[in-house]
Amino acid sequence: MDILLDILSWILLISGSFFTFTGAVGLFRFPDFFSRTHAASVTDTLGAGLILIGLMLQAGWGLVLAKLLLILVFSLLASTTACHAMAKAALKSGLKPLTYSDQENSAEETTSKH
Amino acid sequence: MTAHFPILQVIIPLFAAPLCLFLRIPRLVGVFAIFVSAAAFLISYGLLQEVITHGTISYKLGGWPAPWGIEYRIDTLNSFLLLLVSGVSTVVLLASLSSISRELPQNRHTYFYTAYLLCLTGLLGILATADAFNVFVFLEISSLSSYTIIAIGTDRRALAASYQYLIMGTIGATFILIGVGLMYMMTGTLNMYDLAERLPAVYKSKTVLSAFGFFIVGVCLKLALFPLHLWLPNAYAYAPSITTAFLAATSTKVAVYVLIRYIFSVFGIEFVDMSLPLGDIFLILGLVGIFVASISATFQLNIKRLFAYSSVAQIGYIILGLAIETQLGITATLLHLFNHALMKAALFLAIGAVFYRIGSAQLNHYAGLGKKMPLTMAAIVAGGLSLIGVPLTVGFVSKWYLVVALLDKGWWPVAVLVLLSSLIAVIYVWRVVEWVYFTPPRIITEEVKEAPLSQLIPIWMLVLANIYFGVDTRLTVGVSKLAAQSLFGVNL
Amino acid sequence: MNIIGLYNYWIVVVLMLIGFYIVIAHENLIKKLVGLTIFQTSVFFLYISMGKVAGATAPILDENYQIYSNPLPHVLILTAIVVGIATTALGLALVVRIYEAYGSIEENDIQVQDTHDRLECQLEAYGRQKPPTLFDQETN
Amino acid sequence: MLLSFLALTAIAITRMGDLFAVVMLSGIYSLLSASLFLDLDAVDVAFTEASVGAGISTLLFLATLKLVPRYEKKSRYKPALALGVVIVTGALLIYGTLDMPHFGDADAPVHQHVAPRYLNDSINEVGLPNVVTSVLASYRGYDTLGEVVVVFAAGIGVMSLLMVSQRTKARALTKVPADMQHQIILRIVAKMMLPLILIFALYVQFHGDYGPGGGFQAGVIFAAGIILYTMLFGLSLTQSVIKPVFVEMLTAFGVLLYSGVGIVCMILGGNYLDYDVLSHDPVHGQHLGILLIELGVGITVAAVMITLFFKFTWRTVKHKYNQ
Amino acid sequence: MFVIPAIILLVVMAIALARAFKGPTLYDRILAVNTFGTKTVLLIAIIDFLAGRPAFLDIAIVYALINFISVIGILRFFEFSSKTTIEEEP
Repeated sequence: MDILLDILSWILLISGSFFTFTGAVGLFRFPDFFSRTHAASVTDTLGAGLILIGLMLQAGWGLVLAKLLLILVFSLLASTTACHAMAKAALKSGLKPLTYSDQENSAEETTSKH
Repeated sequence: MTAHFPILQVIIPLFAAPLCLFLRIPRLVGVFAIFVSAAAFLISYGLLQEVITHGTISYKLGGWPAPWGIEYRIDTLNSFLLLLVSGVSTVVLLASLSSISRELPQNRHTYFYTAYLLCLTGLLGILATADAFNVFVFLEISSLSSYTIIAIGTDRRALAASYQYLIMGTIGATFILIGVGLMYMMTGTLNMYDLAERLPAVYKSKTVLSAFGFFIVGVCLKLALFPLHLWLPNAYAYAPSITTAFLAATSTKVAVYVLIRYIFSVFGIEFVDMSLPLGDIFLILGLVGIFVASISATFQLNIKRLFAYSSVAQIGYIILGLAIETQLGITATLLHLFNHALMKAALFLAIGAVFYRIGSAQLNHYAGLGKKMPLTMAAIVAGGLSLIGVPLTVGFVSKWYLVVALLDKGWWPVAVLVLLSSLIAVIYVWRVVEWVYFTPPRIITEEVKEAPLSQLIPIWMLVLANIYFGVDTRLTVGVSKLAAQSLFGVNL
Repeated sequence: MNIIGLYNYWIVVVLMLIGFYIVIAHENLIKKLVGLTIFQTSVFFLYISMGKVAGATAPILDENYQIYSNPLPHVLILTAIVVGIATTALGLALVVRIYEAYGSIEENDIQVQDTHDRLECQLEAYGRQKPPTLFDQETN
Repeated sequence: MLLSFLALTAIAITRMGDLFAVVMLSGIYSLLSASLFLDLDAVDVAFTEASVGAGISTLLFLATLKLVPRYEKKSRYKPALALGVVIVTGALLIYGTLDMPHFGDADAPVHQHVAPRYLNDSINEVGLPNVVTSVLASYRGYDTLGEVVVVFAAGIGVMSLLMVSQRTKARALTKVPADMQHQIILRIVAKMMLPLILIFALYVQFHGDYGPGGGFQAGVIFAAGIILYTMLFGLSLTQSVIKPVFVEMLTAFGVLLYSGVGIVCMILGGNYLDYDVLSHDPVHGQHLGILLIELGVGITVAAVMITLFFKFTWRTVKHKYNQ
Repeated sequence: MFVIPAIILLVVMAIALARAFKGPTLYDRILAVNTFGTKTVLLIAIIDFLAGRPAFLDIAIVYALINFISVIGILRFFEFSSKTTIEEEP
């Protein structure tokens, strides 16, 4: 049972790290702000979630689990909301997303923002 | 109850400061602050008596023994300075009631008194403590509140001056923090007397030398030693008069105390001699400081700025006494500490009284005030004479001791220079006298009356103290000698 | 071995110097305060590094651990952090007021205005007429 | 690794002219240094640095930046003098490091002299597992009192420097719209989080004896919660819940509570801040004393931080709507 | 097993830092700061497990919270001064 938990949490941790990493690559490589927000926030949610769940499996029952849960809730709420608010503020302040005509290779990213 | 005196001294203003916010009625707060300060003064007087008769008092805070807990240790040296600081603070506060109402908007009075009491707390705390880190904490209390009471006035230049002081002061405090940290690193203790025991084992260490360097530079920033004095003239010149009187008389003195305490009681004079030519450095900086600052003073038109520069020069004398590194030299330093505090408090209070009447500290606005405000002007002249070092004033006593100490050490050229520098003091004091007595009054001074009694009394209390201690030197000289002996005694 | 044992401290020293440099070399009042923060934070590192014991854990007692790091530097630094934020807050309040009074937060501009004020007083004292204003002076 | 991040950030800060970016980077700097503190076993310090350096001080800097120009002027000359001073300081420091005990060395004097007693005996003398708390609140409780007074002094300073006139207040009620009105999602989420934050602050306050945390951190977190609310719902609304005068009183009250505990100790026959006498059992007395003074710390810190933020925000209101 | 995620997170933090230095718009910087913060939270959580004392998760919570609040603070900065340029000075 313990072994099973260990393996499971390990898988979660590694995949979480992987997603986080892809997010970072996106944050660095994508052409404009909105696509970068997209990359950062989506992978942030998934990556952070997976890592935290992986840690929870390690923690066992108790206060630690509760705290991890709290962090999870916090980061799910805060990070996504913050990204949303950021994008909104950016849009309002006059920053325009790149469109297809501006640059071909970033079209998919920009259409999927909030 | 007597057993708790060392802590009560600091705790009374500390406890009273937040109470001020609850009182809220400005006038009431002022009276309350006077009583608090007077209580601190009485306690410090009791402490001095106690120390002279029974020797050093040690007080364990929280009941924990020394290197683990924080200790208060009162000996002759700091009880003398405690008396000075709380005494000056009380007298200055007496004058504050009317002076503040002229210089500050009504709604800031409560804040002013609160910050003033906090500043007093900080200064007394630095003096009383025997813990290296506690010094830093209380230094910050006093500094933060003094930035406040400098900037609280209506002059916009006070803001810039206060900011500059904040930056310099914080750099100084951080340097002190580095110094304390390095010392702690090498010895594992923070108590000053424990440090003094454990430092000799690591005297040779480069870290200790570096700690010493940082500490000295940090403290010198606070005490405005010559090349590090840039914050002082502006801060003193544009602050409210009461602030200037209080800070000029106390805050640099407390920094000098810290310097003395560390050089003699913590590091020990042997270490200082062995590692650094500190005496020579202080000698040169002191002398250059005296001359540069005195000459700058002669060119000032703002009378507060003039005397602020003179303060920098006086710090030069104080440091000079320290540079001699003999018992006589220290006696002279301590005497000058005490005496300079008396003179400057009297002078700045008198200037405050003039400001109360004419609303200006420009020397040219003083024209002809000699006839309008004779008592106040007489006080300024008396203070000025004391600065020069005319016999029958305190200034004479301390300069006399300084010169004697210099001659005793065999540094007669320095003694000559000291006497020469007094001549520069004659020049700037004469400039004031000239404007006051020998220039026809201007239109704006026509309706000026003598300063109110509430200000005259404290001013003349200080002036009389100036003269009294200039004639009867038993108390000051006796205590200074005792303190100097005990400082050297520690290392024998 | 000497190098590795002290490497940590050297980085701390470099950080300290960067902070210190910002404080004394920059003209902008806010940037000075940021520099001050960096300077102080680096001093905190100095303290905390000396409290660290290799292989130890945080000084919260627990049956499972034997070696703890030194708690005293932590206590001192807690105090120092608080002092730091207090200083920063006061400094910022001063900056706000300075900007209101001078219309600038560059040290140079402020000094120029101050010197100008003083010169005017000087001229007035010696009975000269008010000169045409050299600078755009904003009072209040 | 983290240290080199730090150095990079610091260098970037020196080079940037946009003060806004500088402030953000200094926020990162604090976060980084807090992680480093954590790595060096200083949990309480990391806690404080995170909440103070990254949180409150960034917010204060931002609040100031609203009122002053955002860009630094390029200075014309190369400050050779400054560089010289810095190099001398650096040389002295490096010179000082040469004889230092090595990093992590368990035989360093620091670990030999005073600290062992804290680690070995505090559990019997004070009775708390968190040694940092017992040293902070009991052995060196007086330093902590000083620290609270420093915070109070800063509060007084800011209050006196940035006073709000009645006129501004009156105007604010009528003219100033609540901020961030269109950020609906943000407002809802923040409303959901606020109780969590406040409860967490209380947890930190009272759990500080056993884990990292204590009055100071709790005060800052509490203040952060209130500040969050203020940022999203506007000053007038917040101040109708929490009266500013009341907050000012609270700043004083915390100090009074702390120093009052000390005075009570004195009346009961102990030394100042000697909690042993508070109860018939010394350890119990220590517990009670530490609880009370931590409460004092928390109250003062929270109240001062809230006041600071209010004052800065009022200034913005004044400048924006008082023409 | 905790080491690998920790290292990856450090790399991610480095990348976010690079983005924060690079800009080019202010919002990019804000985003980078936010990402940096969330990654720090995770890193601290992992370090706690790495050090074997998961009781210190409080700090991670504080980080999450502070990060959120400071991002809001930054955003609000632009609300107030709505006309500020988003592009940096050349």
